[in-house]
Amino acid sequence: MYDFSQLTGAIDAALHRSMTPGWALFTELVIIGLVVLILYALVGLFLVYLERKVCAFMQNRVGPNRVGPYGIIQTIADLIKLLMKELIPIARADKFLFNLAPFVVIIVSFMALAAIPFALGLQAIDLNIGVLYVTAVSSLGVVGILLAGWSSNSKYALIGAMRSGAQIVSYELSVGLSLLTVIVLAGSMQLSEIVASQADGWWIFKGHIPAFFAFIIFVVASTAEINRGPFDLAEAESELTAGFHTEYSGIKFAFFFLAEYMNMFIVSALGATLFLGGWMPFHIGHWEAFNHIMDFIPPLVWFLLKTFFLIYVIMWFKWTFPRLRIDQLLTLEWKYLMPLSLVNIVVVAFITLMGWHF
Amino acid sequence: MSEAVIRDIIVSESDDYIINMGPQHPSTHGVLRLEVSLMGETVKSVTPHIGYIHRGIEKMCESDSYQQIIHLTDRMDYLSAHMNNEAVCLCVEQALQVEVPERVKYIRTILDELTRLSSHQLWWSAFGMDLGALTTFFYGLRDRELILDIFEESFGSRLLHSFNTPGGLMHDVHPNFQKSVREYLKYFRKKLPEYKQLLTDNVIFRQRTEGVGVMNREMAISYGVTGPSGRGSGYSCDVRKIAPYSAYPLVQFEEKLQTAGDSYARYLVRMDEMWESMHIIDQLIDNIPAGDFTAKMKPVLKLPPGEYFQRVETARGELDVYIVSDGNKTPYRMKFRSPNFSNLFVLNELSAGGKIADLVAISGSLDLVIPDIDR
Amino acid sequence: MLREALISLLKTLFPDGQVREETQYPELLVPNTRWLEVATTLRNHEDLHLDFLISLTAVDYKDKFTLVIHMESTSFRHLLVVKTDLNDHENPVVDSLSTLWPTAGFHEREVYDLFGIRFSGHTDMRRLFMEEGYGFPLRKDFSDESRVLTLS
Amino acid sequence: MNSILNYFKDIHHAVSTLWGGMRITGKYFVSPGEIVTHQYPENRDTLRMADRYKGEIIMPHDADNHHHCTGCGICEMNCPNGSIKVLTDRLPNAEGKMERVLNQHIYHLEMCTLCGLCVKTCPSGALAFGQQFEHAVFNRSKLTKTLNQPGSSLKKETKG
Repeated sequence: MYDFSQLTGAIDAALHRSMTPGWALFTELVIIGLVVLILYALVGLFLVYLERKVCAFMQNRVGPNRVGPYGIIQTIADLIKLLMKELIPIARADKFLFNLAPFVVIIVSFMALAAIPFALGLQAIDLNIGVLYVTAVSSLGVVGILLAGWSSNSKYALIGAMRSGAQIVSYELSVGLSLLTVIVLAGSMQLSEIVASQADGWWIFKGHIPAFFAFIIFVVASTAEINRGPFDLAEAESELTAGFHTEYSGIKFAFFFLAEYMNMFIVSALGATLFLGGWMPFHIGHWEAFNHIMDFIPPLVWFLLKTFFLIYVIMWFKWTFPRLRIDQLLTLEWKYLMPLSLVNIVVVAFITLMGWHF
Repeated sequence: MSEAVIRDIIVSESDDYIINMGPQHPSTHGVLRLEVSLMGETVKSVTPHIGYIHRGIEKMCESDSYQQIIHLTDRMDYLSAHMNNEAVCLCVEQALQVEVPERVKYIRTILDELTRLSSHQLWWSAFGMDLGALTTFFYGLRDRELILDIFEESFGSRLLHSFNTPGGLMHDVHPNFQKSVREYLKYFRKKLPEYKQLLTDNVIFRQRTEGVGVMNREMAISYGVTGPSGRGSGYSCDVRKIAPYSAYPLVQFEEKLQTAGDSYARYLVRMDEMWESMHIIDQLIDNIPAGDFTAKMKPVLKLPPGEYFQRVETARGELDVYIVSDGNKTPYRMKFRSPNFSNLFVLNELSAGGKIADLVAISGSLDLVIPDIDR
Repeated sequence: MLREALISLLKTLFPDGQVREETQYPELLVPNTRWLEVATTLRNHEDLHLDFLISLTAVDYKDKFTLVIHMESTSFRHLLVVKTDLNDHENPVVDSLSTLWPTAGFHEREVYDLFGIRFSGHTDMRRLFMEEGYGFPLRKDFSDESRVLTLS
Repeated sequence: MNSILNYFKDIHHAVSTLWGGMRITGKYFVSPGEIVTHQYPENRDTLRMADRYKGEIIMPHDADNHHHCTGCGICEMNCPNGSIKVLTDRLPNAEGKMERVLNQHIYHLEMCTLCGLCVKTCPSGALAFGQQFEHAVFNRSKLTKTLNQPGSSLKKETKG
């Protein structure tokens, strides 16, 4: 299994030889920034295209197929269109906050992307409190949404922002608790450690019942946290026209739009890393031949396969279910997901103590 | 116009938190402005403002001959265009005591039920879309498109086909009309259970509609709410049963009633009515009698002086045509009692106290078509 | 309830009103002063029980207005037409029935908007479509400046 | 105890109904055969509208530029929207008798609601429905058409 840290180590050594350590560190930071930026744009644009294609096939349509072969360049065309669109200044809006909100949302999803382990050693930053860092950063997103809702001086936006504020804050709990289950099983919060601990089997299998429940709660709660699927109350088009980003136009709207898709990618990447073994290939017990074949698929592809499977499930939710009302949404969280995840934590703690997990 | 007048139109003098849903709004299905005064998420009161699509049909009817009125009544409730025309034609035929050939009665009833089916399909797709299930819109319209193809094959246009004319039909149906209708029924009988699986049983949908906008039978009668919306609260108001016309006396069908009176009950009534419509078409499509498609009519129709009243069941309720004639070739006064006009004004009573999301669910379950309100 | 029984009951209940039988549905013509009182008895009388107000409209006979109501009873399924003449053509006023049937309130607002007939005792006597000061379009003597429509 | 039982029962019921809905969209996701999209501008040459399709009103002319319109104006009277204007003039015919001949049959497509009364009431069946439906133009004057082609004349009925 190729270890990317050899590559990064070689680059680091080359840089240190050619320039002073301060400059070397600076160029490394610039390289990482560029790589993550390119990754951000690529994955974001591809996800928008994927969503439109998946939704089209589910609705007996063909989806974008005019711009470029099979419509691949459609999203780039959309981005250029949004870039050229005029940024309509809103009368009596709080100018500074109005322009700050999209950047807050984008930067937050940017920071969360840094901690995701794509392959062995291919990780922008490997904090030993990886999971805590990601949940903490992603909960900042709600600040950007509230800012957008309040500062665009429109009633629809304000109601949309209030709704999504209540929704994201309350679903943080279930997401946190379901991630906690795997941390208790794996024993550490460092993402590369967690992936390493799944070498002999993914946590969803090794942790059997509690891990499976935690996985289900995680998928439901994270769909709610990124304002998608049956929980997209913030921009419920049939009620509030477009919720908190009603008044945004041009590139500012593109930021919100892209950030929503990147949040979806981050959430499914997190789910894949913790529950489905990140870039670990799929091994079944002692079937050496089967495991050997599985190793042929490079770990990066394994990681992307699992993430895009989760993304497909989240899209599947959105295009099938009607929307929940705000009070039903909160009752679902406080009366169903919260008790279940609390019980789940107790069960998994008991199982790890007794050592009954595999 | 003075400042006060403008002020009164746009915002009534109250310091509530008022948002305008409409006239250009995704969930009002037409140009209707709902002035919603809110307290946080809960709706305090809803004041509908109508008139954005008022064309003065009743005034225009006073200067059109009876054949020319047909192209106006098409444009009232465009989803049950055929029933509107049939109401005027039946009223004129009743005034002139003209006996319409059997073939015309059969074809008119089949077209009534096909239009009701296509209207319920569009209602189902728009209702699902209002509540957030965007895929239902495409499934509903995919099946509705095939009905519109049948219409286009026989009458040349899909929705407003002005096919009825006093005395019978404009021209005969297409030779393979019966074959395509039979094929369509076989196709749609396989698709309707999917609607039930996708939306009717869906737990989120039931939570969104059960117990929302409850209307008891007395409120339905006193507000004059007819059609599937009225039948959702147990008020049996089906004109096809009370005063049968065309070929309805020859057909066996039940009037679907629910008693709960909430949005889910109104939803179930319309879903059952889709099955009933197909059942009615089944009984008629195989034995359409031969014969000519119109009775012998003079080119210029002069109704004998007097008043004539005709009741018809459209997809949304009871449409009544009231003609006052003074003997010359244009009616002296023509009044249409449109079902949506009465169905709309119960909205405030139902949605006060609910959430904004409930307001959208209730107005979706009432299935309002705005040109029918303003005429 | 059979047609003859209905007509005889109407004659007994309203001696000062004229009942016509030759029309499609029985018609009752009442003086406009007793309009609300007649409507109340029609609605609450246990044999009549006309609780479904189908439609309320007006007809402009150039020298007078005639207010026409179609009512049906949901229990006995009989239909009755009630009419009254308003001879004052300039600003006719009549009692409002919105207290008996809520739907009557909106029909009356539409009749006010199109004919200019005011209804006393109506809670929200505003026009439905146009703003105040505009003419009353459905009157026979209405002429619109844009001359879109020339009455023959 | 049974409150906990039906707590889990309605979770189970909820999940099964949700899964029922997802099965439908999943089924359509994997069945491209059901796709109903028509690629309109590309399939223009193969697209054939129903032969009774009411696209616009036309006056059919036969091979040697004859039409059937006698200029009587019944269609103009019957049209509810006033979208037909028949201009006629009196010209001596073969036997020298003055006769009404059609000069121009003006048809305003922008006012026509395709109700079909003109086609139905025309005594000589001169009007018919065309299947052309692409009527978009850049200025309104193009929508006012003259139905009878230049140099066309009434088709003489060969008596006997």
